[in-house]
Amino acid sequence: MESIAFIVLSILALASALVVVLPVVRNAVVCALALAVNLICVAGFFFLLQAQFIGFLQIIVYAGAIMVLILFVLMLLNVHDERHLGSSGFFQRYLGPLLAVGFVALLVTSLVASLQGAEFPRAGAAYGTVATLGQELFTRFFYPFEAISLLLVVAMIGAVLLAKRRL
Amino acid sequence: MLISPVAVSLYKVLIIVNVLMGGVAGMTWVERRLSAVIQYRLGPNRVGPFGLLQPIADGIKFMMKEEVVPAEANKLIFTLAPALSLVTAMCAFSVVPFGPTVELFGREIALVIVNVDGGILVALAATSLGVYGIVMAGWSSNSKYSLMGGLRASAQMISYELALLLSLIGVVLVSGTLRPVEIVAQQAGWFWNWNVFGGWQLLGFVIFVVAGYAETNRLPFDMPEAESELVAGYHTEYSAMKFSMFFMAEYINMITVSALAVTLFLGGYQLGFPVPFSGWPLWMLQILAFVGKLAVFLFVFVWVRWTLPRFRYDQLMALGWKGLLPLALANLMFTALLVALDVIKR
Amino acid sequence: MPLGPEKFLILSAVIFALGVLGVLLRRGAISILMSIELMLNGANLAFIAFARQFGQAEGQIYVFFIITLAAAEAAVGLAIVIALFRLGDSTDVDELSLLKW
Amino acid sequence: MLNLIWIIPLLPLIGVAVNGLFGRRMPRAAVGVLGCAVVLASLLISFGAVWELSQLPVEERYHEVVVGRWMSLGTLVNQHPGSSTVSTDVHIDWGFALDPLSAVLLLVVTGVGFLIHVYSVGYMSHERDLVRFFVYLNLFMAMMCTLVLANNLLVMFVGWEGVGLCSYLLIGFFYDRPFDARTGLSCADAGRKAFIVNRIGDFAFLIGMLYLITEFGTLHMRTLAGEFQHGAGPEWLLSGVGVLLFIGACGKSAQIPLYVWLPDAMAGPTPVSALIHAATMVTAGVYMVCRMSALYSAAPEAMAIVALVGTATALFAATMGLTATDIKKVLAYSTVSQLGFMFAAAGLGAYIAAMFHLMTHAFFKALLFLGAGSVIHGLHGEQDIRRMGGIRRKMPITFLTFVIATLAIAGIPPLAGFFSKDEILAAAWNGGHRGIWAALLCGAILTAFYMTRLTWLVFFGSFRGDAETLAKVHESPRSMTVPLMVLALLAVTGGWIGIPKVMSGWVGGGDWNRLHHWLEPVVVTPHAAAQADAGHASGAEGMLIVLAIVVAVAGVLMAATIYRREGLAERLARASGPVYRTLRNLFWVDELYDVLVLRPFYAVCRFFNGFDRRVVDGLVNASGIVTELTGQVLKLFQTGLVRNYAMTFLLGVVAILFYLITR
Repeated sequence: MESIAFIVLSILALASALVVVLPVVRNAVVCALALAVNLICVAGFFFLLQAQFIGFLQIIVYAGAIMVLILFVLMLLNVHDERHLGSSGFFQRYLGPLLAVGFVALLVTSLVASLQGAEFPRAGAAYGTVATLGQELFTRFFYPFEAISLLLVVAMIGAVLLAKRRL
Repeated sequence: MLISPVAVSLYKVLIIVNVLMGGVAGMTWVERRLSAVIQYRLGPNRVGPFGLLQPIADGIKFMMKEEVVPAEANKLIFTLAPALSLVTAMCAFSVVPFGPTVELFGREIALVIVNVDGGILVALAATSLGVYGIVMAGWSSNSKYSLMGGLRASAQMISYELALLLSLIGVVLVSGTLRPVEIVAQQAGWFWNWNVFGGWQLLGFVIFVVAGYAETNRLPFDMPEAESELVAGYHTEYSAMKFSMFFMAEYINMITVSALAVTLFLGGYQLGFPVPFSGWPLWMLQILAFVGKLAVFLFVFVWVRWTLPRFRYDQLMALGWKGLLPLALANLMFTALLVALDVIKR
Repeated sequence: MPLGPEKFLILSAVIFALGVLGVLLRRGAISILMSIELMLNGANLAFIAFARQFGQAEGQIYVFFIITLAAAEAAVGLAIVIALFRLGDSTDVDELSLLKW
Repeated sequence: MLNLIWIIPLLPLIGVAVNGLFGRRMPRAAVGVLGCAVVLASLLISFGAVWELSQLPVEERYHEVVVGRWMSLGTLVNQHPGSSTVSTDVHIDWGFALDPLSAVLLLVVTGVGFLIHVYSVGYMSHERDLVRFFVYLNLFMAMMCTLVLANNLLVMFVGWEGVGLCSYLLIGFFYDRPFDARTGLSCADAGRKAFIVNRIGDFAFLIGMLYLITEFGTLHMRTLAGEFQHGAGPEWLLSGVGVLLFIGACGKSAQIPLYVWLPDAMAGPTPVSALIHAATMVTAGVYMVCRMSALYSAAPEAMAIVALVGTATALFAATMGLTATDIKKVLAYSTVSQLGFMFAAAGLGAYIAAMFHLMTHAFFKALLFLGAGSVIHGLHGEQDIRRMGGIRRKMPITFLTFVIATLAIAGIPPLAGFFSKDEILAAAWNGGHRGIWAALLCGAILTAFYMTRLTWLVFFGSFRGDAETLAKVHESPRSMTVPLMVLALLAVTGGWIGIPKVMSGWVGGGDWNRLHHWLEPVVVTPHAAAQADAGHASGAEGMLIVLAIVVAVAGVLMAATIYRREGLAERLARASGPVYRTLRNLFWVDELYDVLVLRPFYAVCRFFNGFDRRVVDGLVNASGIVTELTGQVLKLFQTGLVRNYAMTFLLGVVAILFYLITR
């Protein structure tokens, strides 16, 4: 059951990621929608990994807010076509994929070497629940939490300053 | 096999989907009849007694109509959009408990489809994904009216989702859990145990309802489909069954928001007063209570639609960001204070 | 086929690498932003997988922070893109090469 | 009151703060009143504290107030050869202590200080920068009290440096005026000279302190004294530290070879000369040596050096005083000479005599300076004694008090100077140091001579300036004459607390040497001096006293005889020829320093200037050029294209990953 879900989700995730990335698809809105699919797939992985709360968060915040924002801007600027943009630079086009493949190859070899055949241990009942995470977040990670909320405020003000025509 | 847990879940899904569809059909009739009452006219009364068969006639009409797809539209997305709208609308209902755990066929069956940790989040996730249907529809139609509608819808839904979420957190604070089942269970007994009274969540309730209206794109917040400005907003280019799916999605959203409001603030299926009996008469009564509360909400939805005028777009945004959001924050802080001071016992 | 960390990590590496490729190959500023989100997702997946493997909440907390960070990043990034678009009527990053020498 | 001693240094600081911040917006009178009031408050608290101290039994006369921890310096581990390892927790407190020794100086400082503050109100009344003057003066009082009351050497050093700073500020008070025609110094230069010469001494002081703290782990003076008395610490260290501290004292107290700044310090306003450069600050060196009497008593070599330098200074400065023509410079050389007397006494182990002379000197030298100031004030700024004379009738109070002070410093009984100077001479004789005794006796004759010369030239004979100035000569205002009178009283009676046993025996009294008994428990006298003191024959002492009186009277009469006759002094000067020229030019010491120190220093500076410009700057410029060239090459990589950067980034990541995995 879980493996089937994993296989289906991986195929979906990889396919949507390819749509986002490959310059074959020149339509930015399609890319954004593909990215949304990818985000939801990743949320699915989170559910598989019993991180329900983070999964919901991924959908609500990432897919539901951030991606909608991106879509909104795409539609606002109406730059749904990248056709007029010429091909990318020489280095990026040829060396880039090579390096990316090298990156994956390096990681995969090391991961396979060290983790092959490992299985997930049984998770405790409290693992990944809202209560557990909240407990951690408001005790051990309290200062980072406050810092990140400050960051959000700063980002919000900065975004308004940047994007607004007249203040 | 027929009553294995998976099968039982499937039965529940089937029942709920059908009930929801039926509810939508009923709602269309109710809406038309009620609007007629409000506007001093008769409304549909030819098909069947009191026009009760009108929805079926409408359904047949939608299915028989020609599907028109604009030539420059993005076909895939254009087709996916209404389906997505409908599916997300229904998903949100899955965490709403419409009754207590009952004894049926010798096993315990919880009258809720999914009961997971963080259940409210499921509803929120589904709602937040609902934006995509509208955005996709608006964009893929390749029409300026649709695009404007889609833009407005996404901005509006993101803005009001904040207030919605924050008003929910008040309830979560009071009950200390994200599971709707437990939230409802805590509101048992007399009606002053309901969160709206016992949890001091009257303000949160009002914010939730207002934001809910905005989330469902109903009047007075129906900017995305403002007929006089945008023809029909994001579904201008839609016709036939695709159009009807948007239509159904809207009504299901109404039902879901109402159900959530009932569940979280008004005690869900709880009767509001103790009764001396238990067993099947009780849970039957409780399901009826749930449906009754829902009906009141839906009635108000319709009432409001045919009574209030539409906001201007900037007023709508101002209300969301400058009115509801600060109010929701204030409500949250107030609630947190009450909980911290043990005024509200959990 | 029992699930192990290995598959998730490989998947996360691939998603991350695809994000990197997107940054390198795409020219639209918003597309690059989206590719960055993809990279973040790859990293998030790895975090969650490790958290599951070691049964600790830290990984999930980090992902929580990363998601918040991504929200901030998207907000500021999109604001910059809008400002740039107003300036040059384009989101092509290759045209934004004024700050050299 | 004893617990309030920490307030004594703090009170003048209030004056500093208020006058410094708001003084320019306050009425001038208020500035002066506030400046005096804070010092008066300090004086009253000092009186109270000393009174309480004197009521305690002798062995308990030590009171310490620790305000707070200043610094913690960790743990000092000392490996003593042959014994176990000792670790001490090293820390320094803001601590103040009152004991009989500091009580003497405290009373002198606050008392004379207060009188001089009052005097300043009148003397500086026409000065534009009155506020600045009082701020500096109050700051000086605060620092001086810190120095006196410090319970450890570092806090003392704070006061030590603080008074040095105030001295610098006040010498250069008239920073825009020229000062000395011969050397071409301006007032600001004089201040700088004082400051720099003092730096040399302070540096030695600091090194001495560092030696002490690394050896003993504390700078607390009482603790240190205990250690010294128990024979702790190697002898070379004690001698070395003694010499180093004494070099510090030389700088502060203007002893050979660091005395050159004091005559030039006369560039400051006269009250400053009286307070800082005669009565209090310059005696800080003597005070410090007496404070550290335990150290010096354990280091005979250091003591010998102190005694020799003191004696030499006493004689040498006195000769320079013979020919000076500036009224304040005569007094300045006199001060140097008298300080030499004090150091000679301290070096001989007669710490009590040193402190005694310090105290009486503070009275009569302050009086002399204030009298000189009064004369200068009356003559509208004239300082050259060759253009004075015969003004005794026009300034009767000044004249009278000045004469009293002159007789006191000359050593005529029963004035203050007689007793203290006699005690020093007796100590030299009894210690068996006949050479020192003879030198000091010569110094005493010279002192009597040049002081009489000064008095005669200023107040007797006929006026040698122009008639216009003469017409305007007037007695000083009340605020100036009253301090003069008070100080004159002190100059007369100040010595009576230390009347030697022998003399009281002559008139049938008991032991009237109060000061001796007061200070005895505090100072540590070396064995030799103690024995000499105990075993001295009263017959010899009586002879000495008579001799001292004879010498003083002879000096006075000699000067009076020479300067009564017009032209005799000039003829004598011409007859002595080179001797006179040598004295007149102050042994060419300033010129000697110029050749020995300044010229080589400037040469080295010129060399380093060139080195800095060519080599160092060249290196800096070369690094700049290299950087620029590198940048010219590297800028080619800065394409401004974001994706190029991302590409490079990825390259780096893959490389690092490769390294990490294949390592």
